Amino acid sequence: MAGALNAALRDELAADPNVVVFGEDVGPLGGVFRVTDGLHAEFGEARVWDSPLAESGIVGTAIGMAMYGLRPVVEMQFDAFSYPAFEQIVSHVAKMRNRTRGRVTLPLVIRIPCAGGIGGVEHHSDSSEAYWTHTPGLTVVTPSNPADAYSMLREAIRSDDPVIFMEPKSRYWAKAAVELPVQTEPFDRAVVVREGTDVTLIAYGPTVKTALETADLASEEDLSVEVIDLRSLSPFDDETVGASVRKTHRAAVLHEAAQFSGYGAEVAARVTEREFYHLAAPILRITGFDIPYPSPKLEEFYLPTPERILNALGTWEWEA
Amino acid sequence: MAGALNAALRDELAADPNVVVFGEDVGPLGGVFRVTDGLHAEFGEARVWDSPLAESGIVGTAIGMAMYGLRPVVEMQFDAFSYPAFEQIVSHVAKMRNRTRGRVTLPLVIRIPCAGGIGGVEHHSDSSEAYWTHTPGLTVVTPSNPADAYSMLREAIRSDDPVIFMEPKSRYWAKAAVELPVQTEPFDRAVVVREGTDVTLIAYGPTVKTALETADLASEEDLSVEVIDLRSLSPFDDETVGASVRKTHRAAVLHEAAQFSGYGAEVAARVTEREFYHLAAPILRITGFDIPYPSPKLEEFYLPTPERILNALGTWEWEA
Amino acid sequence: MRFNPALTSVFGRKMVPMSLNVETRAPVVLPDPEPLRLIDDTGRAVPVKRRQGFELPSDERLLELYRAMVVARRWDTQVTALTRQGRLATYPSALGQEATEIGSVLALEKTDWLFPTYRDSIALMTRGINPVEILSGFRGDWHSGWDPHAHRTSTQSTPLATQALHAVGMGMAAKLRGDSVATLTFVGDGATSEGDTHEAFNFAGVWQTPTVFIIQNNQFAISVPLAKQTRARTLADRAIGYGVPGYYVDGNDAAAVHAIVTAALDRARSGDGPTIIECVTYRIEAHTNSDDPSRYRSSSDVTEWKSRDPLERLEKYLVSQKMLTDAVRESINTDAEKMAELTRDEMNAEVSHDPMELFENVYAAERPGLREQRDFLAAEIAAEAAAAVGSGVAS
Amino acid sequence: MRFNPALTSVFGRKMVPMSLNVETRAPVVLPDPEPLRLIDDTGRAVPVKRRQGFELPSDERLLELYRAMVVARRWDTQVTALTRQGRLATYPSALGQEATEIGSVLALEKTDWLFPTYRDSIALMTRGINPVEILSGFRGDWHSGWDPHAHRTSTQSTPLATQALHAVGMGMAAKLRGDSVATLTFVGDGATSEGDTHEAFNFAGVWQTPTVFIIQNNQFAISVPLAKQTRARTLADRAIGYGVPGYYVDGNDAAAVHAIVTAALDRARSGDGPTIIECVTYRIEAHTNSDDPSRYRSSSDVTEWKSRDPLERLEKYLVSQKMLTDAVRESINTDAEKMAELTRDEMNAEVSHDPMELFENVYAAERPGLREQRDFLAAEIAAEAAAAVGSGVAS
Ligand SMILES: Cc1ncc(C[n+]2csc(CCOP(=O)(O)OP(=O)(O)O)c2C)c(N)n1
Ligand SMILES: Cc1ncc(C[n+]2csc(CCOP(=O)(O)OP(=O)(O)O)c2C)c(N)n1
Ligand SMILES: [Mg+2]
Ligand SMILES: [Mg+2]
Repeated sequence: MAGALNAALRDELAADPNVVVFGEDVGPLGGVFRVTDGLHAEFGEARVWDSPLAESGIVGTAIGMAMYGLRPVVEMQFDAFSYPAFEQIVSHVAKMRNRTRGRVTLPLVIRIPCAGGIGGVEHHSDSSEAYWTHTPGLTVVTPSNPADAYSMLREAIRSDDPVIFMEPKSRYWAKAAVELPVQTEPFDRAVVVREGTDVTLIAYGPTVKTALETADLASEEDLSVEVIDLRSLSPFDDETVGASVRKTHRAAVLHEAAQFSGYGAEVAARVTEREFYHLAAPILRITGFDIPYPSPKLEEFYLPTPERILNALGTWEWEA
Repeated sequence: MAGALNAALRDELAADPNVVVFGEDVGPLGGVFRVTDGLHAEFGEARVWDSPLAESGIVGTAIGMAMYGLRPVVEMQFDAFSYPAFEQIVSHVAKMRNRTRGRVTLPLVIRIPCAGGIGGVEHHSDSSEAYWTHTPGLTVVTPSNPADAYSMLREAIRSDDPVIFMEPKSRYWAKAAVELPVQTEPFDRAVVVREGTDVTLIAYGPTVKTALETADLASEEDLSVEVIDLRSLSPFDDETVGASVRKTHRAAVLHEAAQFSGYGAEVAARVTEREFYHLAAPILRITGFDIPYPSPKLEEFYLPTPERILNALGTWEWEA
Repeated sequence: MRFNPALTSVFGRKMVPMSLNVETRAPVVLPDPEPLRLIDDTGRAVPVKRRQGFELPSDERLLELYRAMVVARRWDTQVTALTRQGRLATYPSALGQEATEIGSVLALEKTDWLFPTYRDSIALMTRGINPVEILSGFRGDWHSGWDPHAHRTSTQSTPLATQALHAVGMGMAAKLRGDSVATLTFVGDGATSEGDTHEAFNFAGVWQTPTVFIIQNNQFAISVPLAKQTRARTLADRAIGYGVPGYYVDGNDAAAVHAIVTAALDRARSGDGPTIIECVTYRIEAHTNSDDPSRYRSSSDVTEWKSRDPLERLEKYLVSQKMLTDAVRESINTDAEKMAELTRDEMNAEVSHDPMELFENVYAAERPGLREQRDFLAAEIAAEAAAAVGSGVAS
Repeated sequence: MRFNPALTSVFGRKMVPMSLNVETRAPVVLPDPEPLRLIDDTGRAVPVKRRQGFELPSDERLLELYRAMVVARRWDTQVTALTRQGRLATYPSALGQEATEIGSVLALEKTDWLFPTYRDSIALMTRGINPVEILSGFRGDWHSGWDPHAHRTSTQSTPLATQALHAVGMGMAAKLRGDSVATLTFVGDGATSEGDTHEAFNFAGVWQTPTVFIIQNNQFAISVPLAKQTRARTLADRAIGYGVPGYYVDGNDAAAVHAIVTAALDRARSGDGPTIIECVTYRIEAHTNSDDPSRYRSSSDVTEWKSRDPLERLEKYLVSQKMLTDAVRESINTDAEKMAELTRDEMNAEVSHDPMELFENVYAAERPGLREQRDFLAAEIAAEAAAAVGSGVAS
């Protein structure tokens, strides 16, 4: 997936001279995950460069550039290191268009390697999506596979809305036989990545893989699981998710982030609001625990596994 | 309510020499809402003082003080101005105890005047609670009346856990005939502030008053509304809320913050998970819209009103 | 887009990670601890040898500055009065700070960009933005009232110091495109304590952006005096830490402010990088109308600063130069009164607000979820209107 | 709690918001652009007149420093080897930075507090923290392994620059209590660009906290060289902007680092406020084991810096002073090998992890919601264990 993201950046840099890429270590090093590998050499210091080490500075200057007509793509090195930029993102990136009655457009992309599962030490495995999805004015998307990574990143760069682009770290090394360039569904559409009839698993980013594995496991037990990859967290595709739930009557939402006040709460609340009379059971949330993300030796106990998900589905009352 | 908060600070400063109060304008001015009025004169510069203007600095230094055994109470001037401190709060305040296996205790209180309804210009009416409630390690509480304001603030200062103490700005001028000192319920308990049988309104902070007004209005239409004041947002009192919902079978949650991924989603999701088979209808969320908080002339259209709430309750299917 | 061909190395500097030799980094010039003044507080031109190499602006230019300052003060006073009358939700006055505000803003070219704060309304007015567009935010109509692109002026930033980074970013964009555009931003003395101010100074220094920072040191951050914000000799001294030229200026001397900002903007546009300028002035009014300065400063301080009034100083000088004839005075006063009247009229006029606009411009893209909420509000308003008609409340 | 009686005005300074007179603020002393060295890179003592008033530590002290540096390097090398063998998840080495790390940490009193970063493991080891307690975070057992109160040493901060504010806050607390306690924090060259570094310098300056900041300038922030972090002549120059003494020091000269940090800590404990010290050194190893420095620097740079090795320099000096006898060398090597062996043994030992601890210490107070989650995990683990037994997978 890192390669697909790299290709998307390269192709947008080539297609649009307004695109610039900067941040910490994105230049000669090519980023700590090599997503910007080779771009500095290919496009030069005026298009791809290393900034001083300061996230508020990175986002704040990107705002000024975007106001001037550039399309900056900046990188926060890990979720937790986007927090120094929180004020610039929430008070300006999200609000500038509305504040100015549409006169100022901020076409910028904030790339954030997100979530865990890679044995990272403290602060390297946070899942910050709920902070962003709760902030009106932001578009928040996350790919789960290389084809989407490529297509969605290009779409994000071309979007006139600022986009928080969350890249699941555990999927960086995912390979897929995909011919680039590729164009997948527009990113505000969720996609049914596996059809099923008994249960809908609503997943995104790193948990899509887990959901698919769960579906495999479930099929051995004759449980037919439908898996949805949300792709966009904000906006939320009510249509696709609603249709699935009306078919299966049961749903669970998966994420790595802590459960309390997490993104899964929104999914459960809104789907319940809309499909209450279609639901045979409450929507389950199978997520991280309400604790700080654990250190590497313990993360296996924290992350939702197919077994845990299957067990959770078993707690529902099922008619015989 | 500002007076009750002031009294709580005064009484804690007097009771415990480890308590210190600092932040922007909390000294001679007494804070922009006068919550620290007179404390600088009474306790002197070594207990109550004006810091440089930098929120990350305020929270970051409070952490160091708390590690040394002080009990700092700091003020963020408005919700939106806590954002520069986001990293210190999320990556340190919330995590220090867990990181150190309980060896470091951070008894500090971060006071945040919150929410709107006071005709404030941009950035002065945000509701930031969902950012904090999603962060494991933080305790998040909010009083809705002077007695709770007094009692809960003293409890927060005495807590060994760091507390985000959210003060609804629109209630600062609320008066109540209450004799201080007063001790109300411990702050992890929600309180049924009005009993009813048909619907449970789950409110907190500024919306408790709205909920009570709604109950009045509803009673004219023969609808019996129970109102719960959550008081603590994290932890959440499942017991009190669950008992009410099992009685009324219908609930709605109210807040000023934007709805998407807001705190109301957690309330709706968890109560539904636990009480699904007791619910006659989906839990409704009557909240702010998914837009930046509006400017003064338009906030009346944004904030949930008793009429809007009653109308929303009317959208449920009711058996005749 | 054109890219500046000289920018094969945007950052200008050789990378010298190896060296302990300080010569390879920027040289140090400490700001002069004597504040730059070109006209002293008695209204006399300062001797050339004390002008730190800056030239007194021409008499014509000074008269222009004076005119703008008089108009600005009249306007500011008018707006404060309107606020007392309840026409505005809040208004942060810049009374007493006219030399810094006007001296700076009149140094800008049309093509330059300004990144102001809530304090800088008179600068915006002087830049030609319509008063009602400036004040619609403080009246509470909408967060910001003008088209930033039309006036090359960003919104009045409330989150302190954040705008300084926007100015640096836009400066960088202009530099990357090879445009001869400078950016100027105001930062309060209190706001210099924020991390964003540091990051802005530092990014500007490293990237050598065409950015002029005006630290508007009006001695207070709401109630907190400068001594509690910094232990430095001057705020301008901070420039040393960024390898950027720093200046310490009498912010009540419009001539000095204008000369130095003009020079800094020229440097910026010529590719010579950023400048940090501290202008020392004083906030005569309360922080905003809801502030009570008697809690934290004595009125004698204010009286003393009133005696250093920036308008009087320039007036005395212009009188001594015989530039201020009665006719000129009259025309200036007429301008000032006209602007005040226009503002009164506009601010007293009824404005209608369309609640449906709440849902516009949150995103460029359409969002079904938001459309639902808009429809909900529209239905609510329609139902209320119908009910009101039904119950005979409205005609 | 005792409050320092001298603190009726904590902040020491008269408030002078009125004055344009710079004399009333702190005086300016620019850091000497010639890095402070007491022993030059050939191992000779620097002439007194170039010592900027600092005295060479005693030969006994220097030997102590040397011993600690040798142990530290052996240890650091051992840990890097263990990391390559997969025993640690990651390890940021301080190889080549021993003079700054050890010179600083050995200047601390037991009662002082240290606020380190991920880079400063050898400093912690030297401060007496058990190796396995230091490394348990990097091994991935738990975020932090020691009791900060027992060692008066905070956790190794990963979010850059954040710990500097903790150091200032604790210094303030000690000052408020009237305790003679100083705080010392390490900040990387890259981390100086963060807003928090600025806020920490500024709060320390205004509050005059007993805090010593060591800017450990190892020339790189991962791949980014210093020239892209600052345009200033030195990072120490930043001190000017805070009215705080700043020093520019050869960070490969343990004698110089130790002398200046000792003096700064003394000043701090005597109530004379903070000091900012830039130590110029070089990161010889990769940023961490997962880094690839060949992408951004040439190996000849590394070779050149190896020739400025801090251990060799001190060794030469001590040899010239006849302090390093064969017996001493042997005892030092024995110490070093012992520490390496202890670390190998401890890091190779199996550790057990209790997943139930995940739910401990998130809060001091009990939380029913968290208890439910703990019970859930306990049940899951029990069920798995039972299933494994049932299916015969486990014995
Ligand atoms: C990040 C942030 N924190 C706090 C505030 C609240 N606030 C508004 S103005 C002000 C004082 C600013 O002082 P200064 O920078 O000197 O500017 P002045 O008002 O004197 O022009 C404060 C604390 C804010 N707007 N933004
Ligand atoms: C706030 C924050 N942003 C980014 C990072 C990721 N990161 C870890 S180390 C590092 C480089 C730090 O360089 P420097 O401060 O010079 O310290 P050194 O590693 O050289 O000791 C970066 C960018 C982080 N840890 N924290
Ligand atoms: Mg000010
Ligand atoms: Mg470094």
